[in-house]
Amino acid sequence: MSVDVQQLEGRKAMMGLIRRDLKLAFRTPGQSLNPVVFYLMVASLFPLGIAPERETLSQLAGGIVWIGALLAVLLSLDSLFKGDNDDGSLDQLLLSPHPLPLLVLGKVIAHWLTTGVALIVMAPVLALMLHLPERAFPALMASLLLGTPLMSLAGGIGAALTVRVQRSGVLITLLSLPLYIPVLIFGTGAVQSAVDGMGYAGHLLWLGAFLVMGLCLAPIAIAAALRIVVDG
Amino acid sequence: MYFENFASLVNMGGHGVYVWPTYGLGLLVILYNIFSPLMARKKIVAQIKRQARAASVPKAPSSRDRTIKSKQQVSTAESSRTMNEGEVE
Amino acid sequence: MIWYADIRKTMNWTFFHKLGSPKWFYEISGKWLPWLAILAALMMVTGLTWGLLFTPPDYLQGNSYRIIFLHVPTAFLASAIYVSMAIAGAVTLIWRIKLADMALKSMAPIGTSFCFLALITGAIWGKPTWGTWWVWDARLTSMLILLFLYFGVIALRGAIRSANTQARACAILTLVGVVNIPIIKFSVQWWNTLHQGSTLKLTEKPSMAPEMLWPLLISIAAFYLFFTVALIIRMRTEILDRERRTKWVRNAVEAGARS
Amino acid sequence: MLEVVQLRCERDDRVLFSELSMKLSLGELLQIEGANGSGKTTLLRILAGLSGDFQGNIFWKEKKLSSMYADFRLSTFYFGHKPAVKAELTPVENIRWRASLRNESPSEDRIFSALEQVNLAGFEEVACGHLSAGQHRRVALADLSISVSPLWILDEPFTAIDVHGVAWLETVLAKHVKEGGMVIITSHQSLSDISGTVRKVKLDDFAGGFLEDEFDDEMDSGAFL
Repeated sequence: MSVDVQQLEGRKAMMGLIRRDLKLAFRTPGQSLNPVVFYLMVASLFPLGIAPERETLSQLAGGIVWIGALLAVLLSLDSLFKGDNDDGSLDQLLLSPHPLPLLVLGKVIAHWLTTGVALIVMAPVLALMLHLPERAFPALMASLLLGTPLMSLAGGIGAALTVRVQRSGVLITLLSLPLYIPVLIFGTGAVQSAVDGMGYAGHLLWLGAFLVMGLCLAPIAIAAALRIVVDG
Repeated sequence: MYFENFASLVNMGGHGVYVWPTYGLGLLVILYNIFSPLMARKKIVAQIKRQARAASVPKAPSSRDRTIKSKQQVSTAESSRTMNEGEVE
Repeated sequence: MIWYADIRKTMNWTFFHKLGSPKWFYEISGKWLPWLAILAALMMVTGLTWGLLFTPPDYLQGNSYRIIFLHVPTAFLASAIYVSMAIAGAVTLIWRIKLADMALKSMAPIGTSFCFLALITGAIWGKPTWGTWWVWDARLTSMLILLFLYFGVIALRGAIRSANTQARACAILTLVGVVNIPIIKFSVQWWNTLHQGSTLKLTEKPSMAPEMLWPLLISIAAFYLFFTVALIIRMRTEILDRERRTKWVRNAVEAGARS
Repeated sequence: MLEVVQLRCERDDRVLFSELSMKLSLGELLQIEGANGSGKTTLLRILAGLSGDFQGNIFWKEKKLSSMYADFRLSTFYFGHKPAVKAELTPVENIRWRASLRNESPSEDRIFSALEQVNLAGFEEVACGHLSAGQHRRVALADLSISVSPLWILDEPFTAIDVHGVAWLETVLAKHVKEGGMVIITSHQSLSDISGTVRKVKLDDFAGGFLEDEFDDEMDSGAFL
């Protein structure tokens, strides 16, 4: 590697990529609000489907809010790399001298900022609608704060593998769900133990551990997947 | 043999209705794993034979379409001399 | 000493090349297949009939425990096959050996069938002991998630057309999956103990009396052997399919037709 | 600088080209000609390092390309079929994010002057979604003209460009080559040979037959993907 690496400002490029994607998201509000609207709809289906009574709902609230967030993130994964692939920007991404995992991490952070944060802001509203006990709100917010970036990271692998597949919506779900299950277990576990008045620090620590692991491993897997799929 | 007669073997103290279907399903899975590749093999062998027959019928070699064999006969040294600089139009 | 290095280098290379070449595998497996098949069949018959007919019923579960001779081997195989798929995937990615990808492609359907069988046998076994067809037991739930992982690999294999990309994409997915399996097993275990405090762990091997343990060990070995036989059959078909343009396949097919 | 030795590429049972060897050094323009589907785009993607599905070797600065990727990509500009321009962003923003990916940060007025040269004056702040496909390509060409990468790999840059644009692009290429740059270009129309350093490679000379010809017996089709 004869190029002197100091000259390469990878971080600046990553920040530039994040700014670009955020600009893209704000320029198409209709599209980037989809996950939030979907989240609201899914959460309001459960009272209709199960029972509007306060007791049953408050028991289910933590699970519904979490599963709704999970499905909303799954829904938005399709557009993570597809947009770039369709207009040729993916080739430019792969041809950049900057390390691809770093750029891919930028893409995932941008995806989280546009979908994950919106879901986190939406979650308390839904929790209120579903009569989640007040004492569980901090646990809900903390667990979502750790969980949603993890879901963007894990889902990114599925999105990268299927970037050149036509109707890949269901396939991404199939590839990402097994990776989401531990996150869901510890996320809802935290909310549930908060509802029962017990401590939930352990759950959050586990989620934090998974997040750190995801931050280290997922970008490498996503970059490798992109190089392989685009090469085809 | 633990069971005295055939009837008690089938009944298995009331649990036969669970055990035997399970083993039936197990047999199905085993047969699937043996015969699905064999059937696929039969289909592929038929295709290969058809291709072999089609290839053996001498088709007119199209001009642009030089077969690999003729290229290998050309010695590498001789072929690389003509190619390394590319023709300058 | 230079000529020595050359010989050693070429020797390594040809060995490595030969070891990985589909033609070599096809011939060797052709010789071994019949013997392995007979041995597998024998062991399976002895193991299962011994377990089904000759062992006394369990004092607690009565005769329904006889399903263990089918459930435990397939449960072991289901995760063992996925791990070996991950190894084949790693070999495909690192050394790009075609044979490794053929193994990966052939193992997927076999693994799925055994995982499915393990799930169904576990569920049926739960009925007499707990009265319900499906119980969210830790192992059954992780087996269910493993089934999703298998479906993911097969679906991705079908979704990508070019053989080269397909191979390495599935390799990546399998590796990601295998890293995930312990995490899933741990979190499902943790989730299960939290909610249910499992009464009788369904597939926990009770300290088995020797006359139950021996048929179980034999049937486990029999199923592993059967897996190898099924894998060899599938890989030979896969080799014929992928190497159909080569002359040795043509000759093999003609020879097959004549004999 | 860039050398290709015995390159062979198979796609879907068809040998696109085989035993292709060529060299490209500073101050040269290489035009690759061939019928549609003869593998021009595939060859360019292989040279750009986007595709690894080939046999043979590629050297950059006398070292294997696979060990020099960062240096190679720092000095390469790739112009593909699709112009890689985001519809929601304005031309200026598009050029800025493309340049930042190439570790370049051109100044504001340099971008504006480049856009003016491709007569996109007045469209600088208009979202590209409102511009035509031809104008999208011209945004990418404006980015090309201000790029500092010595090696340009251009795949059919002249399509959907009007006569005025073609003339302008040829002057840009000539200037780049005169200043010691390198260009690999595929195009149907023959380039007016201004600087006299245009070399042509006819891909049909290296075309291979269909793959159904059997390989000879010993060497089965190899153990590797």
